[in-house]
Amino acid sequence: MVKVEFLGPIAKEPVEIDAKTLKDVSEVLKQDESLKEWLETSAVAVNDKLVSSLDVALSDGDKVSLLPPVCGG
Amino acid sequence: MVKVEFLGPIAKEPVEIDAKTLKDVSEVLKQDESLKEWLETSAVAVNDKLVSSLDVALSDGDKVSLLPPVCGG
Amino acid sequence: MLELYNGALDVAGILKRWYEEESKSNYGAFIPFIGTVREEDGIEGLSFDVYEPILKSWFETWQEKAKQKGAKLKMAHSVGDVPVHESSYISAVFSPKRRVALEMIEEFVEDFKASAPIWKYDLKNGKRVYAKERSTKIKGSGILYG
Amino acid sequence: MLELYNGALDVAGILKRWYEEESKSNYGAFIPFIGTVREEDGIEGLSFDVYEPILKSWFETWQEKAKQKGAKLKMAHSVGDVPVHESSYISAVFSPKRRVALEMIEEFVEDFKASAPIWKYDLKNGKRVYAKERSTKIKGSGILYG
Repeated sequence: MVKVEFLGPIAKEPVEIDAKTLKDVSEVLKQDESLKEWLETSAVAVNDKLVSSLDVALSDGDKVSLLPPVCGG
Repeated sequence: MVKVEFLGPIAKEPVEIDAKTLKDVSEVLKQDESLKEWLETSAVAVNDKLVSSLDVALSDGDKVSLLPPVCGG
Repeated sequence: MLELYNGALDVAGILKRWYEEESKSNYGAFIPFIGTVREEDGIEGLSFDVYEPILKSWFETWQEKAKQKGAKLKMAHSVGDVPVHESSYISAVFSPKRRVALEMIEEFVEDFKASAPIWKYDLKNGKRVYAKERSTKIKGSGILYG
Repeated sequence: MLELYNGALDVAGILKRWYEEESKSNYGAFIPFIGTVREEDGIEGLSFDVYEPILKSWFETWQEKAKQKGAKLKMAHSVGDVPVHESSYISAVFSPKRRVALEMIEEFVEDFKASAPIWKYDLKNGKRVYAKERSTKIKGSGILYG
Protein backbone atom coordinates (compact mmCIF):
# COMPACT_ATOMS: atom_id res chain seq x y z
CA MET A 1 0.00 0.00 0.00
CA VAL A 2 1.18 3.53 -0.75
CA LYS A 3 -0.07 6.68 0.95
CA VAL A 4 -1.30 9.52 -1.26
CA GLU A 5 -1.44 12.99 0.24
CA PHE A 6 -3.02 16.13 -1.17
CA LEU A 7 -1.15 19.33 -0.41
CA GLY A 8 -2.24 22.95 -0.04
CA PRO A 9 -5.70 23.88 -1.30
CA ILE A 10 -6.78 20.40 -2.44
CA ALA A 11 -8.29 19.93 1.02
CA LYS A 12 -8.68 16.17 0.90
CA GLU A 13 -7.63 13.62 3.51
CA PRO A 14 -4.77 11.25 2.59
CA VAL A 15 -5.76 7.90 1.05
CA GLU A 16 -4.08 4.47 1.00
CA ILE A 17 -3.83 2.83 -2.41
CA ASP A 18 -2.64 -0.60 -3.52
CA ALA A 19 -0.22 0.37 -6.32
CA LYS A 20 2.96 -0.98 -7.92
CA THR A 21 3.65 2.12 -10.06
CA LEU A 22 2.52 5.74 -10.32
CA LYS A 23 0.40 4.63 -13.28
CA ASP A 24 -1.70 2.54 -10.87
CA VAL A 25 -2.10 5.58 -8.62
CA SER A 26 -3.21 7.63 -11.61
CA GLU A 27 -5.85 5.01 -12.57
CA VAL A 28 -7.34 5.01 -9.08
CA LEU A 29 -7.36 8.81 -8.60
CA LYS A 30 -8.92 9.38 -12.03
CA GLN A 31 -12.05 7.64 -10.77
CA ASP A 32 -12.60 10.52 -8.33
CA GLU A 33 -14.35 13.24 -10.35
CA SER A 34 -13.61 15.89 -7.69
CA LEU A 35 -9.89 15.39 -8.31
CA LYS A 36 -10.03 15.93 -12.10
CA GLU A 37 -8.86 19.54 -12.10
CA TRP A 38 -6.16 18.87 -9.51
CA LEU A 39 -4.73 15.94 -11.48
CA GLU A 40 -4.39 18.21 -14.52
CA THR A 41 -2.60 20.98 -12.64
CA SER A 42 -0.63 19.24 -9.89
CA ALA A 43 2.97 18.13 -9.80
CA VAL A 44 3.79 14.78 -8.16
CA ALA A 45 6.43 13.81 -5.62
CA VAL A 46 7.36 10.32 -4.46
CA ASN A 47 8.88 10.29 -1.00
CA ASP A 48 9.31 14.09 -1.26
CA LYS A 49 11.15 13.99 -4.56
CA LEU A 50 9.42 15.50 -7.62
CA VAL A 51 9.01 13.02 -10.49
CA SER A 52 8.37 13.66 -14.16
CA SER A 53 7.03 10.33 -15.41
CA LEU A 54 4.44 7.73 -14.44
CA ASP A 55 6.98 4.89 -14.88
CA VAL A 56 8.04 5.04 -11.26
CA ALA A 57 7.98 1.77 -9.32
CA LEU A 58 6.44 2.09 -5.87
CA SER A 59 7.12 0.03 -2.75
CA ASP A 60 4.99 -0.64 0.27
CA GLY A 61 4.94 2.44 2.51
CA ASP A 62 5.95 4.93 -0.18
CA LYS A 63 4.45 8.41 0.01
CA VAL A 64 2.97 10.07 -3.09
CA SER A 65 2.21 13.79 -2.84
CA LEU A 66 0.16 16.02 -5.14
CA LEU A 67 1.38 19.63 -5.36
CA PRO A 68 -1.14 22.03 -6.91
CA PRO A 69 -0.06 25.37 -8.48
CA VAL A 70 2.14 27.41 -6.13
CA CYS A 71 2.48 31.05 -5.20
CA GLY A 72 4.99 31.82 -2.48
CA GLY A 73 6.22 35.23 -1.41
CA MET B 1 36.86 84.89 -15.14
CA VAL B 2 35.67 81.32 -14.59
CA LYS B 3 36.71 79.08 -11.71
CA VAL B 4 38.09 75.64 -12.56
CA GLU B 5 38.03 73.01 -9.83
CA PHE B 6 39.66 69.60 -9.80
CA LEU B 7 37.67 66.90 -8.03
CA GLY B 8 38.66 63.71 -6.23
CA PRO B 9 42.19 62.43 -6.73
CA ILE B 10 43.44 65.23 -9.02
CA ALA B 11 44.66 67.01 -5.89
CA LYS B 12 45.11 70.44 -7.40
CA GLU B 13 43.89 73.78 -6.04
CA PRO B 14 41.19 75.57 -8.06
CA VAL B 15 42.36 78.10 -10.67
CA GLU B 16 40.76 81.22 -12.16
CA ILE B 17 40.82 81.41 -15.96
CA ASP B 18 39.79 84.13 -18.38
CA ALA B 19 37.62 82.14 -20.80
CA LYS B 20 34.62 82.71 -23.06
CA THR B 21 34.05 79.01 -23.91
CA LEU B 22 35.14 75.62 -22.68
CA LYS B 23 37.52 75.53 -25.63
CA ASP B 24 39.43 78.41 -24.03
CA VAL B 25 39.59 76.47 -20.77
CA SER B 26 40.92 73.46 -22.64
CA GLU B 27 43.67 75.54 -24.27
CA VAL B 28 44.88 76.91 -20.96
CA LEU B 29 44.77 73.60 -19.06
CA LYS B 30 46.62 71.77 -21.87
CA GLN B 31 49.66 73.92 -21.11
CA ASP B 32 49.96 72.20 -17.70
CA GLU B 33 51.82 68.92 -18.38
CA SER B 34 50.77 67.48 -14.97
CA LEU B 35 47.12 67.64 -16.07
CA LYS B 36 47.59 65.72 -19.35
CA GLU B 37 46.36 62.36 -18.06
CA TRP B 38 43.46 63.93 -16.17
CA LEU B 39 42.27 65.87 -19.23
CA GLU B 40 42.15 62.61 -21.17
CA THR B 41 40.14 60.73 -18.56
CA SER B 42 37.97 63.35 -16.86
CA ALA B 43 34.39 64.37 -17.50
CA VAL B 44 33.51 68.06 -17.34
CA ALA B 45 30.69 69.89 -15.60
CA VAL B 46 29.71 73.53 -15.96
CA ASN B 47 27.90 74.86 -12.90
CA ASP B 48 27.43 71.27 -11.73
CA LYS B 49 25.87 70.04 -14.99
CA LEU B 50 27.83 67.52 -17.06
CA VAL B 51 28.55 68.72 -20.61
CA SER B 52 29.51 66.74 -23.69
CA SER B 53 30.99 69.34 -26.01
CA LEU B 54 33.53 72.18 -25.89
CA ASP B 55 31.09 74.57 -27.58
CA VAL B 56 29.73 75.81 -24.29
CA ALA B 57 29.67 79.56 -23.74
CA LEU B 58 30.92 80.61 -20.31
CA SER B 59 30.02 83.68 -18.29
CA ASP B 60 31.86 85.50 -15.58
CA GLY B 61 31.67 83.51 -12.33
CA ASP B 62 30.86 80.16 -13.94
CA LYS B 63 32.26 77.05 -12.30
CA VAL B 64 33.97 74.37 -14.41
CA SER B 65 34.64 71.03 -12.68
CA LEU B 66 36.85 68.15 -13.78
CA LEU B 67 35.57 64.71 -12.71
CA PRO B 68 38.17 61.94 -13.00
CA PRO B 69 37.18 58.22 -13.27
CA VAL B 70 34.74 57.21 -10.52
CA CYS B 71 34.27 54.19 -8.31
CA GLY B 72 31.51 54.47 -5.73
CA GLY B 73 30.14 51.71 -3.57
CA MET C 1 19.47 29.27 6.37
CA LEU C 2 15.82 28.43 5.65
CA GLU C 3 13.59 29.90 8.33
CA LEU C 4 9.82 29.47 8.67
CA TYR C 5 7.78 31.67 11.01
CA ASN C 6 4.18 31.62 12.11
CA GLY C 7 2.64 34.89 10.91
CA ALA C 8 4.36 38.08 9.74
CA LEU C 9 8.15 38.38 9.63
CA ASP C 10 10.22 40.66 11.87
CA VAL C 11 11.98 42.18 8.86
CA ALA C 12 14.33 44.56 10.69
CA GLY C 13 15.37 41.86 13.16
CA ILE C 14 16.00 39.23 10.50
CA LEU C 15 18.01 41.59 8.26
CA LYS C 16 20.11 42.73 11.22
CA ARG C 17 20.83 39.16 12.29
CA TRP C 18 21.70 37.96 8.76
CA TYR C 19 23.99 40.97 8.19
CA GLU C 20 25.77 40.34 11.49
CA GLU C 21 26.07 36.57 10.89
CA GLU C 22 28.08 37.26 7.72
CA SER C 23 29.93 40.35 8.95
CA LYS C 24 33.31 38.59 8.92
CA SER C 25 32.69 36.36 5.87
CA ASN C 26 34.25 38.91 3.50
CA TYR C 27 31.27 39.19 1.15
CA GLY C 28 31.27 42.47 -0.78
CA ALA C 29 27.60 42.42 -1.77
CA PHE C 30 24.45 41.59 0.21
CA ILE C 31 21.08 41.82 -1.53
CA PRO C 32 17.89 40.99 0.36
CA PHE C 33 14.50 40.84 -1.34
CA ILE C 34 11.57 41.62 0.97
CA GLY C 35 8.00 40.76 -0.05
CA THR C 36 5.20 42.67 1.69
CA VAL C 37 1.45 42.03 1.56
CA ARG C 38 -0.22 44.77 -0.52
CA GLU C 39 -3.61 46.18 0.35
CA GLU C 40 -5.68 45.43 -2.76
CA ASP C 41 -9.04 43.95 -3.76
CA GLY C 42 -10.28 44.51 -0.21
CA ILE C 43 -8.21 41.71 1.31
CA GLU C 44 -7.42 41.69 5.03
CA GLY C 45 -4.20 39.81 4.41
CA LEU C 46 -2.73 36.67 2.89
CA SER C 47 -2.32 33.21 4.32
CA PHE C 48 0.26 30.57 3.40
CA ASP C 49 0.62 26.80 3.47
CA VAL C 50 4.19 25.54 3.20
CA TYR C 51 5.30 21.97 2.46
CA GLU C 52 8.60 21.97 4.27
CA PRO C 53 10.31 18.75 3.07
CA ILE C 54 10.29 19.75 -0.61
CA LEU C 55 10.90 23.44 0.15
CA LYS C 56 14.00 22.37 2.06
CA SER C 57 15.42 20.22 -0.75
CA TRP C 58 14.60 22.93 -3.32
CA PHE C 59 16.46 25.44 -1.15
CA GLU C 60 19.44 23.13 -0.63
CA THR C 61 19.82 22.67 -4.39
CA TRP C 62 19.98 26.44 -4.73
CA GLN C 63 22.44 26.76 -1.85
CA GLU C 64 24.73 24.31 -3.66
CA LYS C 65 24.45 26.37 -6.86
CA ALA C 66 25.28 29.53 -4.89
CA LYS C 67 28.25 27.87 -3.21
CA GLN C 68 29.77 27.04 -6.58
CA LYS C 69 29.85 30.79 -7.29
CA GLY C 70 31.28 31.63 -3.86
CA ALA C 71 27.90 32.96 -2.73
CA LYS C 72 25.43 32.14 0.05
CA LEU C 73 21.61 32.29 0.25
CA LYS C 74 19.28 32.86 3.19
CA MET C 75 15.51 32.72 3.18
CA ALA C 76 12.63 33.34 5.59
CA HIS C 77 8.93 32.76 4.91
CA SER C 78 5.67 33.02 6.81
CA VAL C 79 3.28 30.16 7.53
CA GLY C 80 -0.37 31.04 8.22
CA ASP C 81 -1.89 34.54 8.23
CA VAL C 82 -0.06 37.76 7.40
CA PRO C 83 -2.02 41.07 7.52
CA VAL C 84 -1.71 43.75 4.81
CA HIS C 85 1.41 45.97 5.07
CA GLU C 86 3.29 43.18 6.88
CA SER C 87 5.96 41.03 5.20
CA SER C 88 5.80 37.32 4.44
CA TYR C 89 9.01 36.66 2.52
CA ILE C 90 12.70 37.57 2.68
CA SER C 91 15.41 36.00 0.61
CA ALA C 92 18.98 37.22 0.42
CA VAL C 93 22.20 36.54 -1.41
CA PHE C 94 25.68 37.26 -0.11
CA SER C 95 28.52 37.22 -2.63
CA PRO C 96 32.07 38.48 -2.96
CA LYS C 97 31.14 40.40 -6.13
CA ARG C 98 28.10 42.44 -7.09
CA ARG C 99 27.45 40.89 -10.52
CA VAL C 100 26.98 37.39 -9.08
CA ALA C 101 24.69 38.79 -6.37
CA LEU C 102 22.55 40.85 -8.78
CA GLU C 103 22.07 37.93 -11.15
CA MET C 104 21.46 35.37 -8.43
CA ILE C 105 18.82 37.30 -6.48
CA GLU C 106 16.79 37.68 -9.66
CA GLU C 107 17.07 34.02 -10.70
CA PHE C 108 16.44 32.82 -7.17
CA VAL C 109 13.32 34.93 -6.63
CA GLU C 110 11.87 33.96 -10.03
CA ASP C 111 12.49 30.25 -9.46
CA PHE C 112 11.07 30.60 -5.96
CA LYS C 113 7.86 31.99 -7.46
CA ALA C 114 7.66 29.15 -10.01
CA SER C 115 8.78 26.19 -7.91
CA ALA C 116 8.68 26.62 -4.13
CA PRO C 117 5.92 24.44 -2.63
CA ILE C 118 3.98 27.27 -0.98
CA TRP C 119 0.28 27.99 -1.43
CA LYS C 120 -1.24 31.42 -1.07
CA TYR C 121 -4.75 32.34 0.06
CA ASP C 122 -6.50 35.72 0.16
CA LEU C 123 -8.05 36.57 3.52
CA LYS C 124 -11.36 38.18 2.64
CA ASN C 125 -14.37 38.62 4.90
CA GLY C 126 -12.69 36.27 7.33
CA LYS C 127 -12.43 33.52 4.70
CA ARG C 128 -9.35 31.85 3.21
CA VAL C 129 -9.60 31.78 -0.62
CA TYR C 130 -6.94 29.97 -2.70
CA ALA C 131 -5.17 32.49 -4.99
CA LYS C 132 -5.66 30.20 -7.97
CA GLU C 133 -5.30 32.84 -10.71
CA ARG C 134 -1.92 34.05 -9.38
CA SER C 135 -0.52 30.54 -8.89
CA THR C 136 1.91 28.73 -11.17
CA LYS C 137 1.96 25.05 -12.10
CA ILE C 138 5.19 23.41 -10.99
CA LYS C 139 7.24 22.11 -13.97
CA GLY C 140 6.06 18.61 -14.88
CA SER C 141 2.54 19.08 -13.54
CA GLY C 142 -0.32 17.00 -14.90
CA ILE C 143 1.36 13.59 -15.26
CA LEU C 144 -1.30 11.84 -13.18
CA TYR C 145 -3.92 13.06 -15.61
CA GLY C 146 -2.17 11.68 -18.73
CA MET D 1 16.37 59.96 0.18
CA LEU D 2 20.08 60.51 -0.48
CA GLU D 3 22.04 60.23 2.74
CA LEU D 4 25.77 60.80 3.21
CA TYR D 5 27.57 59.69 6.39
CA ASN D 6 31.05 60.22 7.69
CA GLY D 7 32.64 56.77 7.96
CA ALA D 8 30.96 53.35 7.95
CA LEU D 9 27.20 52.96 7.63
CA ASP D 10 24.89 51.68 10.38
CA VAL D 11 23.38 49.08 8.02
CA ALA D 12 20.84 47.53 10.40
CA GLY D 13 19.64 50.94 11.56
CA ILE D 14 19.29 52.37 8.05
CA LEU D 15 17.44 49.30 6.72
CA LYS D 16 15.07 49.32 9.68
CA ARG D 17 14.31 53.02 9.25
CA TRP D 18 13.78 52.78 5.48
CA TYR D 19 11.50 49.75 5.89
CA GLU D 20 9.44 51.55 8.53
CA GLU D 21 9.27 54.80 6.53
CA GLU D 22 7.52 52.93 3.70
CA SER D 23 5.53 50.50 5.83
CA LYS D 24 2.20 52.06 4.84
CA SER D 25 3.11 52.97 1.24
CA ASN D 26 1.72 49.70 -0.12
CA TYR D 27 4.89 48.60 -1.91
CA GLY D 28 5.02 44.83 -2.45
CA ALA D 29 8.75 44.56 -3.05
CA PHE D 30 11.72 46.12 -1.27
CA ILE D 31 15.24 45.32 -2.48
CA PRO D 32 18.26 46.87 -0.79
CA PHE D 33 21.79 46.42 -2.11
CA ILE D 34 24.49 46.62 0.57
CA GLY D 35 28.15 47.09 -0.38
CA THR D 36 30.75 46.02 2.19
CA VAL D 37 34.51 46.63 2.17
CA ARG D 38 36.30 43.34 1.44
CA GLU D 39 39.58 42.42 3.08
CA GLU D 40 41.93 41.98 0.11
CA ASP D 41 45.38 43.02 -1.07
CA GLY D 42 46.32 43.86 2.51
CA ILE D 43 44.18 47.00 2.66
CA GLU D 44 43.05 48.41 6.00
CA GLY D 45 39.93 49.87 4.43
CA LEU D 46 38.65 52.17 1.71
CA SER D 47 38.18 55.91 1.69
CA PHE D 48 35.73 57.95 -0.39
CA ASP D 49 35.45 61.47 -1.79
CA VAL D 50 31.93 62.46 -2.83
CA TYR D 51 30.94 65.43 -4.96
CA GLU D 52 27.50 66.09 -3.57
CA PRO D 53 25.95 68.59 -6.07
CA ILE D 54 26.28 66.26 -9.07
CA LEU D 55 25.54 63.13 -7.02
CA LYS D 56 22.32 64.78 -5.95
CA SER D 57 21.18 65.68 -9.46
CA TRP D 58 22.17 62.20 -10.74
CA PHE D 59 20.08 60.68 -7.94
CA GLU D 60 17.11 62.98 -8.60
CA THR D 61 17.07 61.97 -12.26
CA TRP D 62 16.87 58.33 -11.16
CA GLN D 63 14.17 59.13 -8.61
CA GLU D 64 12.08 60.65 -11.40
CA LYS D 65 12.62 57.53 -13.53
CA ALA D 66 11.56 55.34 -10.59
CA LYS D 67 8.47 57.46 -9.95
CA GLN D 68 7.27 56.91 -13.51
CA LYS D 69 7.19 53.19 -12.74
CA GLY D 70 5.46 53.68 -9.40
CA ALA D 71 8.70 52.94 -7.55
CA LYS D 72 10.93 54.80 -5.08
CA LEU D 73 14.70 54.81 -4.50
CA LYS D 74 16.77 55.43 -1.38
CA MET D 75 20.52 55.62 -1.09
CA ALA D 76 23.18 56.02 1.60
CA HIS D 77 26.93 56.37 1.08
CA SER D 78 30.00 56.89 3.21
CA VAL D 79 32.37 59.84 3.00
CA GLY D 80 35.92 59.34 4.28
CA ASP D 81 37.38 56.16 5.75
CA VAL D 82 35.57 52.82 6.06
CA PRO D 83 37.45 49.85 7.60
CA VAL D 84 37.34 46.34 6.09
CA HIS D 85 34.18 44.34 6.90
CA GLU D 86 32.20 47.56 7.34
CA SER D 87 29.72 48.86 4.75
CA SER D 88 30.01 52.01 2.65
CA TYR D 89 26.98 51.84 0.35
CA ILE D 90 23.30 50.99 0.51
CA SER D 91 20.79 51.61 -2.22
CA ALA D 92 17.24 50.35 -2.25
CA VAL D 93 14.22 50.22 -4.47
CA PHE D 94 10.60 50.00 -3.31
CA SER D 95 8.00 49.02 -5.89
CA PRO D 96 4.46 47.66 -6.04
CA LYS D 97 5.64 44.71 -8.14
CA ARG D 98 8.71 42.50 -7.98
CA ARG D 99 9.70 42.66 -11.69
CA VAL D 100 10.10 46.44 -11.64
CA ALA D 101 12.11 46.21 -8.41
CA LEU D 102 14.42 43.44 -9.66
CA GLU D 103 15.17 45.25 -12.91
CA MET D 104 15.57 48.66 -11.32
CA ILE D 105 17.98 47.65 -8.56
CA GLU D 106 20.29 46.12 -11.17
CA GLU D 107 20.17 49.12 -13.54
CA PHE D 108 20.50 51.58 -10.68
CA VAL D 109 23.53 49.88 -9.11
CA GLU D 110 25.28 49.51 -12.48
CA ASP D 111 24.68 53.15 -13.43
CA PHE D 112 25.78 54.18 -9.94
CA LYS D 113 29.09 52.39 -10.52
CA ALA D 114 29.56 54.03 -13.92
CA SER D 115 28.32 57.55 -13.20
CA ALA D 116 28.08 58.58 -9.55
CA PRO D 117 30.75 61.23 -8.75
CA ILE D 118 32.47 59.27 -5.99
CA TRP D 119 36.17 58.49 -5.81
CA LYS D 120 37.61 55.49 -4.04
CA TYR D 121 40.98 55.12 -2.34
CA ASP D 122 42.65 52.08 -0.82
CA LEU D 123 43.89 52.60 2.73
CA LYS D 124 47.24 50.83 2.81
CA ASN D 125 50.03 51.33 5.32
CA GLY D 126 48.20 54.41 6.54
CA LYS D 127 48.21 55.93 3.03
CA ARG D 128 45.30 56.86 0.75
CA VAL D 129 45.88 55.47 -2.77
CA TYR D 130 43.44 56.30 -5.61
CA ALA D 131 41.84 53.06 -6.90
CA LYS D 132 42.62 54.04 -10.48
CA GLU D 133 42.46 50.56 -12.00
CA ARG D 134 38.96 49.90 -10.63
CA SER D 135 37.58 53.30 -11.63
CA THR D 136 35.40 54.05 -14.64
CA LYS D 137 35.49 57.11 -16.89
CA ILE D 138 32.19 58.99 -16.78
CA LYS D 139 30.46 59.04 -20.19
CA GLY D 140 31.75 61.93 -22.26
CA SER D 141 35.16 62.07 -20.54
CA GLY D 142 38.15 63.51 -22.34
CA ILE D 143 36.57 66.48 -24.13
CA LEU D 144 39.08 68.96 -22.66
CA TYR D 145 41.88 66.93 -24.21
CA GLY D 146 40.39 66.96 -27.73
